Amino acid sequence: MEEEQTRELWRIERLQVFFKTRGNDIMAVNEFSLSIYQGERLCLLGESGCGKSVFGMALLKLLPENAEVLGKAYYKGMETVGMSEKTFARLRGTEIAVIPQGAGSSLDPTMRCGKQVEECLRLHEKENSQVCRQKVLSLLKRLELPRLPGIARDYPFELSGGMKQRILVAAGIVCHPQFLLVDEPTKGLDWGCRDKVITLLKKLVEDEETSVLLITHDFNVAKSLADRVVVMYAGEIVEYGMREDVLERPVHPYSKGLLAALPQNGFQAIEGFSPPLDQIPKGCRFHPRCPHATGRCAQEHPNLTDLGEGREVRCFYAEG
Amino acid sequence: MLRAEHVSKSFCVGRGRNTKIQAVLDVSLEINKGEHLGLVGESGCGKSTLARMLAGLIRPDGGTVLLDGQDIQKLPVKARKEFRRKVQIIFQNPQQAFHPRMKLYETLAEPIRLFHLVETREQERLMLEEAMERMGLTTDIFGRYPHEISGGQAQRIALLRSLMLEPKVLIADEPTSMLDVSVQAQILKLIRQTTEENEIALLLISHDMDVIRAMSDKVIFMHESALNLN
Amino acid sequence: MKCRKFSVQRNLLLWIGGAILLVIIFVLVFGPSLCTHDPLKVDYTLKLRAPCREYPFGTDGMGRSVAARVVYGLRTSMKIAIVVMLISCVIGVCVGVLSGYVGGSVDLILMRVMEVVLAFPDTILALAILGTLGGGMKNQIIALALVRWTKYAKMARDETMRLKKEEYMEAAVAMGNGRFRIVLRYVLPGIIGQILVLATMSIGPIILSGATLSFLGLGVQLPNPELGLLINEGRDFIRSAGHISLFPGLVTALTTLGFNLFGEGLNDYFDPRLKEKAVSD
Amino acid sequence: MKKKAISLFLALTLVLSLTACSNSDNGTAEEPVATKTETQNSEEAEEEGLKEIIISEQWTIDSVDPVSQGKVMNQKCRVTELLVETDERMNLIPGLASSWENTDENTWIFKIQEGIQFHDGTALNAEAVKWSLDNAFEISPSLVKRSNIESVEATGDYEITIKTTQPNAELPAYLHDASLGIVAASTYDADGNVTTPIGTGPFRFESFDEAKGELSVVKNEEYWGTLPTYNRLVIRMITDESVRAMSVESGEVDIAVDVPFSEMEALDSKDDLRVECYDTNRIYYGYFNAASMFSDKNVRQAICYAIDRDTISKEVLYGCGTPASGPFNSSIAWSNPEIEGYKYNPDKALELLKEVGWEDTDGDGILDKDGKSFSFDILTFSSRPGLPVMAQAMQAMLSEIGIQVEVKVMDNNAINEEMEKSDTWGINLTTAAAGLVPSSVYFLNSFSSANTEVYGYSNLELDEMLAACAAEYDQDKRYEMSKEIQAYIVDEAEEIFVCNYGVNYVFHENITNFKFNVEARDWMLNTDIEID
Amino acid sequence: MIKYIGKRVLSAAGVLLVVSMLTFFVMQMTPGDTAYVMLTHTFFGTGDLITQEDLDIATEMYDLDRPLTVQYGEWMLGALKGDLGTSYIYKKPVMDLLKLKLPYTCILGFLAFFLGLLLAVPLGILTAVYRNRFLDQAIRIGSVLASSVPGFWLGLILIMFFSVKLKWLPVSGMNEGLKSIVLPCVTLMLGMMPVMIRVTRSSVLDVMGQDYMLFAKAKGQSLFQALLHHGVRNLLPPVITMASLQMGNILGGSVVIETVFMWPGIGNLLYNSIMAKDTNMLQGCVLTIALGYILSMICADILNAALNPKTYRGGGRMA
Repeated sequence: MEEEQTRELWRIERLQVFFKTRGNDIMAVNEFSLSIYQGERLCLLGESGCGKSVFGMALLKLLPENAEVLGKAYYKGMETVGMSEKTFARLRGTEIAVIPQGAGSSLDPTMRCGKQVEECLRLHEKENSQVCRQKVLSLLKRLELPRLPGIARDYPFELSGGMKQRILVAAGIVCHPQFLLVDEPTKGLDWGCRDKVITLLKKLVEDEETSVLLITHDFNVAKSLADRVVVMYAGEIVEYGMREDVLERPVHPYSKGLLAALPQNGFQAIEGFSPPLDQIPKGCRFHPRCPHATGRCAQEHPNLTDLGEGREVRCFYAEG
Repeated sequence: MLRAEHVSKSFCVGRGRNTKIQAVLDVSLEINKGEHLGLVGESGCGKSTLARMLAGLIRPDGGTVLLDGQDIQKLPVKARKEFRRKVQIIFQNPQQAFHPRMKLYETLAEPIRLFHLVETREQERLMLEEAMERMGLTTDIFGRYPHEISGGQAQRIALLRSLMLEPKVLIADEPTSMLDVSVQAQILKLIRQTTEENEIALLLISHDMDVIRAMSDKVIFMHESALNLN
Repeated sequence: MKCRKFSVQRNLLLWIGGAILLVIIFVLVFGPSLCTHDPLKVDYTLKLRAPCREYPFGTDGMGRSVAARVVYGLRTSMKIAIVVMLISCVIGVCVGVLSGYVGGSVDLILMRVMEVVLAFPDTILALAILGTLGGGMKNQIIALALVRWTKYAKMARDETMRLKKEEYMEAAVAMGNGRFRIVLRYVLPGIIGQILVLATMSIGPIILSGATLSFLGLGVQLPNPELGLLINEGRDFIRSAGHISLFPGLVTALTTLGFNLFGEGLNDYFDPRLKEKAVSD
Repeated sequence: MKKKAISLFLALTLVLSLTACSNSDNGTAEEPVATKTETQNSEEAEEEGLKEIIISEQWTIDSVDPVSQGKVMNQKCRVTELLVETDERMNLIPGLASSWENTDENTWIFKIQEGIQFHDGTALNAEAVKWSLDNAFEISPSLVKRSNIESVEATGDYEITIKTTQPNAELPAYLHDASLGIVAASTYDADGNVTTPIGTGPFRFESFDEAKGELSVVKNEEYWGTLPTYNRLVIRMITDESVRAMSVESGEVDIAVDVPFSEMEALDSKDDLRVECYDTNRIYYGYFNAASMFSDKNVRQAICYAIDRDTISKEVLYGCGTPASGPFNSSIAWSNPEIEGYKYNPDKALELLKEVGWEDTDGDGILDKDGKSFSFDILTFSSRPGLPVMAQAMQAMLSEIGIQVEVKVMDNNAINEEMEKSDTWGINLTTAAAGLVPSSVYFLNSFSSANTEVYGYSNLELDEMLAACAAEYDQDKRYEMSKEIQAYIVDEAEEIFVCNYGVNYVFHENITNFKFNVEARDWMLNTDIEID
Repeated sequence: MIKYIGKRVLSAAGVLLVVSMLTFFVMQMTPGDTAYVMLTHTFFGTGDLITQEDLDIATEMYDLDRPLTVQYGEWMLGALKGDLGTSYIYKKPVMDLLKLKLPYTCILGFLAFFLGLLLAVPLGILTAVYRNRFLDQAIRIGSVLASSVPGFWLGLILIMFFSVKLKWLPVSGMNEGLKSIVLPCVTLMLGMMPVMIRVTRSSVLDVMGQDYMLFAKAKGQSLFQALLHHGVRNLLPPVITMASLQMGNILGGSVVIETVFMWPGIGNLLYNSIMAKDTNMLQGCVLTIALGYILSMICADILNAALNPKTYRGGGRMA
């Protein structure tokens, strides 16, 4: 990294996402402020339904029609939330890439896999197809896909979950993006291939020095890939810090609960359920399930307080 | 109690039914009273097909599935209904296991009405409210639709629905693979607790070794639609 | 991104369709009492009178008030249309669900039967039935219904096949539901939406095929009025007294428009895609 | 590889449809090649001053067989001619046969005109006439049965003798049947299919485009009679009457026949069009059902009085068909002028009905007699446009004097079955060609008991009169007897004669001097019609 | 794939057989005794009195008194050998007449079909892309209006306006080549377009909701590019299936259109042969229309199979 204060890739200020439904407006992401630095790998950790994917999609303006995004986000100084779709589209694929969530449904069932990866290349670099095909094959070799080059001509339904996920990774990386959003790389995958995908992703990301925003609910992914970890709960950041601090010595009760629920820590589950986003409790959102909840937690909504060396937490008990 | 002898099943796939996929090949397995059995293998090795055959949802090509010695496919209608009561199954994707347009109270009340467990509506409501407490769920869920509750809650309700009929055998086809780690712990704990209380034999199917190790006494490996018992 | 308010805008069609239907129902119920003229009374002195205050739609070749005939005609046409729709709906859905749910050889046979009915030009079927049993309204209903049930059957079969693959159907079987109960409580509620859409969308074409039948000389008995017949009767006066054919045509178009828009609005309403995915995690 | 095939296919369909629609776009710009020949000769015809008439009619021309399509080949195209022709009052005049006489009751001798040639150049002689008549009788045996001809012999170069099984005073009239058009043997090929009809008429057959259903005939330069004034006639078939009216209005066609009655006035008001209306020999009439209340003569006559024929003619047929008093239209030679028929007199009708016990006792506005109310059905069919509207008009008129009528319009073929099945039918409203055969007795025979038992009447006295008239060899005496029969039939009122069947012609202003011939079954153009 | 097509053709033959049987017996059910009808269509005008002897002669000449099964059996044998018998009103073998008139129906049918598709699919895509905006509702209301007018009425209005008033196009018939095809084609097209627009719209909406379209957008493709690369092949199957059904309507609908515009096609022939109870001719027409319909269904299936890689790449390996 050049100088100590590495150049800031993303600066997000008080990002909010609303979903317009027939009845009321649901706030999926509340007051999200964060900055991502060049070459850094940030992990967004949280249960399903806490709005982490929504944040990712909002950042890349991929939300469905009925969503509304407020607040500001700067990519290399350019304000993106207000930017027009056409200008932002030029960034997509080359500078900003995505590895989407549903591996199964994100590949076009009627197009060969190799071609779907080639597509990004041909769209942006405008080289002839022969060169593109070579590039894709070499990338697939790096991803250790079996039966090369035959597999490039196969269709998505002929591949297993793990292989499809690797094709998606290839499609994301092929244009050497500067910023990569990886959304739930291991969800629904087999126990076996999960480790495989993580090691591959780790190797690739290091070779390319791309900065990554990793969205997952899986601890192992966070542990092996992330530099910094942000824990989210019910649409809010609750804890934020370097990987070792947050994953080994969590401060927020929710992070502690998550750690305890791991199989290797004996399956001690947290009581109750994360609230659906249209019934957010008053005060601290975790207070109904928090063992240390006090009267104040139920009334007052805590803010993110800085604990030094880049650690922040949103909890009265943790500050105290 | 529930036994499968040399059971096999193959599916024809693709337009014109020309290619054959061998899902399950010559599997024999037995679940005794109160036993906790774990079945593990990568996805696509025929685990769920075997589970559905044991639950009588799919007719096996070869071999037979026996409950207390009787072949379940040849049961008369009355006995078949009784079989349904004895053997219950919960599925992998909780949200899809319920009728999307039916309120959850109706879904839960259905088994009661089907098997006439109670006479009046009040008794039915009482029975359900009491069961919901046991599962740690609030009764406001009765008025909700399946897509309005979380995965964890849905799986609890599925479990509750099966247990209403006091089954002898509960088959759980990858109950937690779609859930998050934290919620997974809750559900597994709940399954373990309820099956032990009512001595229900459990067949837990998963591709996650940790879950199987934590839940079952005996483990069966399944590889490429065949069994090798360890 | 500006976000649009959703309630009215999305199913604008439903509102327009609904409004037109209200007007039609109003005419159906209060029409006869409103118009003073007897639709059947022939009076040659008033022949081919242009639309004026006293005869809002003018008079036809035999001096009868076109407005009165259109109102009574709408009633007969609606009666025919609704009965045909009901018959074809019941037959179609039963065949569709049966062949979709049971599958196997039953499905194959029913599919072939449907292909035969679809391949058979409906004009002949209509002629044969109307020819043998005569041109009464009852026979026109039979003739139309026999041809129209295939649409429902195809839709019902596809929807049942789709629903059969859903997991909650397997769960229902595991619960111990009998086959019949599953069809009643699980399959039918699933396809009611599409049936309603198809039903509302078929009212228009049925009235129009009434017109085609009378064009081919097989229509409802003269002289009691039916929209299709009125359009056909006006055919000869297209140049000299266009209003005779124009107004029944307009009312038919309006009815068809009303029902179709209502159908399209219903289609959007039932459309699973348009339900907002509130939050995907 | 498979992917290539599909995208190729998709591209192909796109290209195909593009060329198709671009093709039809520029189609309007320049003359499409495909149909060069068609429009080409009509242009040539105009350039050299050749006069051409395009006429559109309702009836489909299915084939060019001169026997089964006699009225097309003989009356419309005038390709074939008959031994015996008729003048404008349907009196028999010499045709191809210069004279005829019957030596005894069953033998007739016809002298054939000499020096007449067929279109293919072969001479017309007794042999050719015999062959043509035998051929016609073989194709349609019913022609023989009607005129009970036993044999046709060529007893000389230009003389044939015809023997009949029974005495038939009007044999020459029976020979004036369009199906008996004299054709040359070369009309048919070896196995009896028609190649081109070869007759002796003023026009030669040119072409028949089966697909388009269009027939064209060209002037026969070596015609033995007076040459026609125009060179080419094209008959175009347009079944829908409104479209037919539009075809003449748009100038695509010179003459249109049988346009909708209601459009006649509008078309006539156009300055470049002229509408002419005539009574044909066909007649609108209805026969009563003897099994119902119409067995009683008073009742039948009451119905005849209750129908206002003038209103029907003026309002329903828009003047295209004058009220009829008897079975024959007044311009026919043997029609009885003294019959004044049943003038509209509803009171007299009610009187007649009261005499027989029909009156409105229960005050519900409908006549009734010993408990049964006076109601019956009128059966009719729609392929003749005037019938359904006329039936509705009769229904309205009868309801004014308290008779409840239901109109049943059905497919023409279904009417016979309906008559057998239902017992509520009262009147079968239909049309009949009185001049099918120009004999004063032939049409009246259809009212003889043999034919009327279908609707339940048998009248021996009428049968005797008909037999006597048929056997009467002297033409004037025969006309007298026929007039008596007509008066008797009208008085018996087993049938109700409503109006004459009118035909309307719509001419472009460049066509004048059209002479109507009452004998035409659908329509006929006189050969000396003017085109400028 | 070949086995699949083979099975489809076999079932089609079965359907044709049943259709021909149905036609024959339905024809016997239609009103009026055949001999009477035959005579009214050849020698006499409609409504003229036909004596009983004439009927007997006609029955014996066309041997109509044989039992139905014998008549059908005879026809069936002939049909297998390719000779569909002769039509008694046209006095020509049915096969020749069909060969003569089929091209006209095909030209009209295919032109209306493809032009209809060419207009309906883009309109459908437009209504889907601009969902619930003014354009979508305007097109949908417009298309419904176009289809809520009976075919013959629309035809008459078009003739009156274009042929009579503006004199651009011929009134009817086929004599001015491509100019005379415009009006019947437009009338037929308007009949089928609303359904096609609605099906295309729902299919495009379906596809736009898919994840791979979102992924395509993430790759930087505009909506139009995404639709072109990924959309087309996925949205076509339902459109193609519905299109084949529409082909049936076009063939059926042509009876009315051809009668109004005097288009010398099969529809016209069918109408005349029904009225004249010419069974042989009717069988020929019905079988042609049924065959046309079945062929369009088989083509749709083959096209759909070709578009969906699952069919020709076997079941796929689950490993």
